[in-house]
Amino acid sequence: MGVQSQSTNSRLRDLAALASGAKLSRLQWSGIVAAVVFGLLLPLLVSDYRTFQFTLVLVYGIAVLGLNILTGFNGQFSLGHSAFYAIGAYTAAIMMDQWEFAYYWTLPAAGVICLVAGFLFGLPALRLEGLYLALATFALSIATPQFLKYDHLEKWTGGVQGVTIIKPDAPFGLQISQDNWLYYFTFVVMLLLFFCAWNLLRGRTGRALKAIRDNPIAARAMGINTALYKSLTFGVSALYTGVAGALGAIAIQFVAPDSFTFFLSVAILVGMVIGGIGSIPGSIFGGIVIVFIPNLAEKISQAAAWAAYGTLLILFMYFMPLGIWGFIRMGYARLTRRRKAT
Amino acid sequence: MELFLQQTFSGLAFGGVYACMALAVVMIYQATDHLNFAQGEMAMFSTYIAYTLITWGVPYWWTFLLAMAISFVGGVLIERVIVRPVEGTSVLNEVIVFIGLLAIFNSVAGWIWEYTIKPFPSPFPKEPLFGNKFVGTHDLGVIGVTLVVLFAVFLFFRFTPVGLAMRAAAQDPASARLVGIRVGWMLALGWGLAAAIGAVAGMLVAPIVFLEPNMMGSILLYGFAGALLGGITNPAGAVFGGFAVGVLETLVGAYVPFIGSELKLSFALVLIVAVLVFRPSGLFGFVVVKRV
Amino acid sequence: MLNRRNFVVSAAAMAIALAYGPASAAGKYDPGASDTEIKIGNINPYSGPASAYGTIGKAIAAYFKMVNDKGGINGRKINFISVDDSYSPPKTVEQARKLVEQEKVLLIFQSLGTPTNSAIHKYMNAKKVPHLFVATGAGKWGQPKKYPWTMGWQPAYPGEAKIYASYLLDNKPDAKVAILYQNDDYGKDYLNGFLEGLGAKAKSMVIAKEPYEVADPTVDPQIIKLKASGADTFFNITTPKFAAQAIRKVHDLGWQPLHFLNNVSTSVGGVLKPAGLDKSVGLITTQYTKDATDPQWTNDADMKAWHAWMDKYLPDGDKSSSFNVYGYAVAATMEEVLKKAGDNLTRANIMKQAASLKNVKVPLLIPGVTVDTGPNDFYPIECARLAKFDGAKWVGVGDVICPKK
Amino acid sequence: MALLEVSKLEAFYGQTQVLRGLDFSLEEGGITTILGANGAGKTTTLRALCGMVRTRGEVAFGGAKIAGGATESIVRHGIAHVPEGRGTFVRLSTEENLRLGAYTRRDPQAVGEDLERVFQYFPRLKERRHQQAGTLSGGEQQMLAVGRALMMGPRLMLLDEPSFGLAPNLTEELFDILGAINKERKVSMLVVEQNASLALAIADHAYLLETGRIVISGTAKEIEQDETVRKAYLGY
Repeated sequence: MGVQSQSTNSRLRDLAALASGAKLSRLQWSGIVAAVVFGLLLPLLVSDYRTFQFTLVLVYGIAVLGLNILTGFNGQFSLGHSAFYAIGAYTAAIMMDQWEFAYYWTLPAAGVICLVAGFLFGLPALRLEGLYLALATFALSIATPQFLKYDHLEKWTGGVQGVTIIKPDAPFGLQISQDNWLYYFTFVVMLLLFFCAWNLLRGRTGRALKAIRDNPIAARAMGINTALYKSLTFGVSALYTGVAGALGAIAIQFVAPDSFTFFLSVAILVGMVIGGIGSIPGSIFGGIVIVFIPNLAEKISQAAAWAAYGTLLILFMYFMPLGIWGFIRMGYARLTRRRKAT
Repeated sequence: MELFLQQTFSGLAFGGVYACMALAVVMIYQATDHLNFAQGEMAMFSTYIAYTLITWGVPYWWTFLLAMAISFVGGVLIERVIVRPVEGTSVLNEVIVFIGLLAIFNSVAGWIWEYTIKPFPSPFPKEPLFGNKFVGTHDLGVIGVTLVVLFAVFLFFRFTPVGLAMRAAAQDPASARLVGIRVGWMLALGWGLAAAIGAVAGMLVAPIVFLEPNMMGSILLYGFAGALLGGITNPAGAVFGGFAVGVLETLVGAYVPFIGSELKLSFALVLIVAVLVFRPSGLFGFVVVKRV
Repeated sequence: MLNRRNFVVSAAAMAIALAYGPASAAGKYDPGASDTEIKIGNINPYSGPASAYGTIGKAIAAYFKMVNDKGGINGRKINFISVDDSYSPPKTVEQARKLVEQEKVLLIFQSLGTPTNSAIHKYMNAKKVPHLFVATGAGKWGQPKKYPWTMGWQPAYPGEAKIYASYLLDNKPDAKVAILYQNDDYGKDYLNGFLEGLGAKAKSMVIAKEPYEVADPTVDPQIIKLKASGADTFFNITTPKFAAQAIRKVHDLGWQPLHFLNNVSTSVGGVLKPAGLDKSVGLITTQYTKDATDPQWTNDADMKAWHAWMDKYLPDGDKSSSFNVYGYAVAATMEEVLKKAGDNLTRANIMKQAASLKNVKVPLLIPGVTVDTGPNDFYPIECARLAKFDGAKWVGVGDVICPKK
Repeated sequence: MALLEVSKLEAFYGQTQVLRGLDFSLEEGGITTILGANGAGKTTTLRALCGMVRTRGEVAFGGAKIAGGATESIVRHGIAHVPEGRGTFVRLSTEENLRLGAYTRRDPQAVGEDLERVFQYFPRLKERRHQQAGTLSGGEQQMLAVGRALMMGPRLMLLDEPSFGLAPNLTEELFDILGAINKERKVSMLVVEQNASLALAIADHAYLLETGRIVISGTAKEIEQDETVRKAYLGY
């Protein structure tokens, strides 16, 4: 891949470094404040249906961030994140349906279970790299729906029929719709998770992860316990995706094996790459991509919706090789440079 | 015993199909250093082209050659026109383009040829060879053709300058340019050859599973698994891997009671991953020894 | 904020006005219906691994186009809005909400798939929007008490399975049965219905069952295993591709069981021909629609109309696809319900009309099979006829059978 | 007319300019060396000649204008580049590596003869001809790189730090062989070396590069006598 790719990779890396930079500039602060205010006002401006769609954007955004932590920051591939999403979703569904827990308790449970699952999966995965890791994680995402259907687990999972759950009402007698409440709930969880990720990735841990990604041998020489870091990263990545799964289950009110096929893994991967690899804000664009690109494709051609979808993916890669967030950053950099020049 | 033999032969027959696909996978890997997720759908599309030729009355073996030739040209064009702009950006960008291609081929095939299954002729006689009751003649034919293709690939890579140049270009494009290899065309050539081998795989598979747009999906996956199990850098290893996956999957389904047919795919994949944990380059993979 | 609230209030007022207010001269309307138009929503997998079913959506759209060309229903044009869910339940929820809340359709018709419809089951009933003639044969769509807004159409899978079970109990009580089924809700519905139909004898009669996954490339290993069980009867619960594989493999292994094939895969052109007509002799199935590729219907009036319609409205369509027959027949049922609703196009009235179809002869149903519903009967088609394949066509065996509920 | 004529050659990595207008020429049959500190642009000069970096300016080789062409087209004129880091195809065998050198040649007999000649120069490579090239030692890989360049039947060889990472005795051996190749095969050479005294010993012309510009040029003898060069690069 030669010279060109090296320069692209280093550009990517610079962007990642900027995105998770230790200190935020004034511009970045104002950007974040503006984004949060926009996020808070959004449900007031659109219909319940749109609010529901944006809830899904946030949910998938969290899942994409999970994958981004693993792939973008630590350089490990995964085609298996649908599995962690499914574990999170089923944890929520089973807790709510069988044991009548309140929905908010399911999030920490889903997170912890996925953290453990991800960590355990990360251990053998340590020995695998690149393609082989892709195959192993792929096996995970193929196996998941089969296990969810498995006869002996049917008591909890509902087998092929899945589990239906009830959508929560707004608490404290708030006079807002279920959709709005769920949006705000998800929004707060998302802010929390994004803040944690930013905190985690900007400091020592983040540097260690990136060192492992860019040069594992050197990282080891620097005294970084690469095995522990890589497994833990898998765990944390799974945690994020699992919490997203739980939130997704609550928003959709239904889980079934067919909701968590390999195609979900692909969608999360596509969201990550088009949103922006190795960037925290890019993950939200990833969520937008997952929800809206298929709708756009359908608008272009319903008879061959997948052909339109595929074409869109390819065009994105042509015109935004660094993803939407990379595109925005580059555009901004070019603008300021031009301004300085004049 | 009879059941065991029957299962084993059935596994071998399908293993032949996986092996052929694994070979196509290795081919493109040798030439481009990448796995192409769209390869299965490309093979399916080639098979539809062959199907169309047959309905036009072209004799089977002419169809076979024509389909390979068309696929070769198609593969070269796809690389030159569609994949080229993202070459050398990042692996994930290329993966996304492959996913895009997969979706396009799948959708367009369904759009043109509809989704009802289509019978695809086999060039081999219907009667089982020597009156045996374990394995059909087409199944044997699949194994035979796979081995022939393997041998041809081996000869090509080992003994022709172009084959050598392709391997060099995939391994180290910068150095390859320095000896005058036109790396871009090597990639295109690799795509073309992989597409042609994929077409062979598709035409061998279709008589067994019936032709439809989703025909190759799972077969490509098994092909990947076989290639990785046997060693992605070694065509013979990949062919062995393909056969191994076919037999393994069949026997696990038949003889491991707790797993049964329900979890056999998962189990086979887990087993393969377990093997890879202990032999990260696959069973017969080339271990790259590098002095730093 | 204030503006928005005002807007909400006025929108609500408008909705109330539409529902209860003084109706216009022509009729009573709920959202999605007017003097000139009836909006019908539909969800189908046009993309993704299940996109084969997208054919049904296209066929229905073509049928409504024909209806509109003929002047519509009671003077109103059908506005058929069909959307794609890729057979993914979360997407189905999103799309159903889009149809109901954004497009404001009068009803959702023929949304396809069991998991996908399960995902919107509660939503549709909470919103009180008709969820009509869903495209799945699961047993759970006929619960008028619990889900008064949801109704199936085709014979439920368990019911069909019971027909085979009772045939077996009557004709071959000592059968040793092997079953191949798709490992999902559809396969399990058939399987459970069959076991239920056999009752106490199920344990002794069913000696082998093998599942397969939709992602499997072949079912050959399963067939080999089933044959080895020593069974003399085979119940084949598979979708067309796997059905063709199974029929061929059973024959090639020299196994000659009494072979029941589920209705899903009875198409002569789409399944039996690819598998080999000679290998299909003796298959037993149930039928409720005519098969366009079965030569016995060539001169049938319904079939001629269907061919004319295919030629005009779906010229590129596949005439050997049973989905095109299915789509035509189910759309005709919908047309019938809307006709009967007349100018009272409220959602409640639509459900009332859908639940009072008596002995309605929908085109392409085989003679003797009719659409019947009632306030407590949300299973429109329940009867079917056993048929045996003679190497060229399906030959009816006995009368039309209606399984007991 | 000189074999290689370079005028106003500039080279860039991204936005950064590394060469700032080089003018030099190279006589047929000679050995020329480029000296300079780390980062002066020596390696870049070689890469620029082969079109491996973005350039501006003119390069004529044997009368043909080659600047701006693709690497694979430039080398087909008869320029063999032995790159920094040797560029070994690690998964191929030693012999396959060598045969790749002759990839553009269409005369199997001559290629076969050249292969034997390389084995004469480097008998170690013959011993290891079927071994995976990645398993060769650093010195052997350097020999392989030179051998591969020779297999191209070049008129000009560009050598980038041939002594890098080699033991002193090996280095000497290698330079002897390079000298022999220059004499016997009439191959012109452009050598970039850290080890200036070694390079000057074999070269007949030399250029001194500082931050992308040629600051001194002359015959190897003259340069060796030059005060600044001696202080800065020869260390005596």
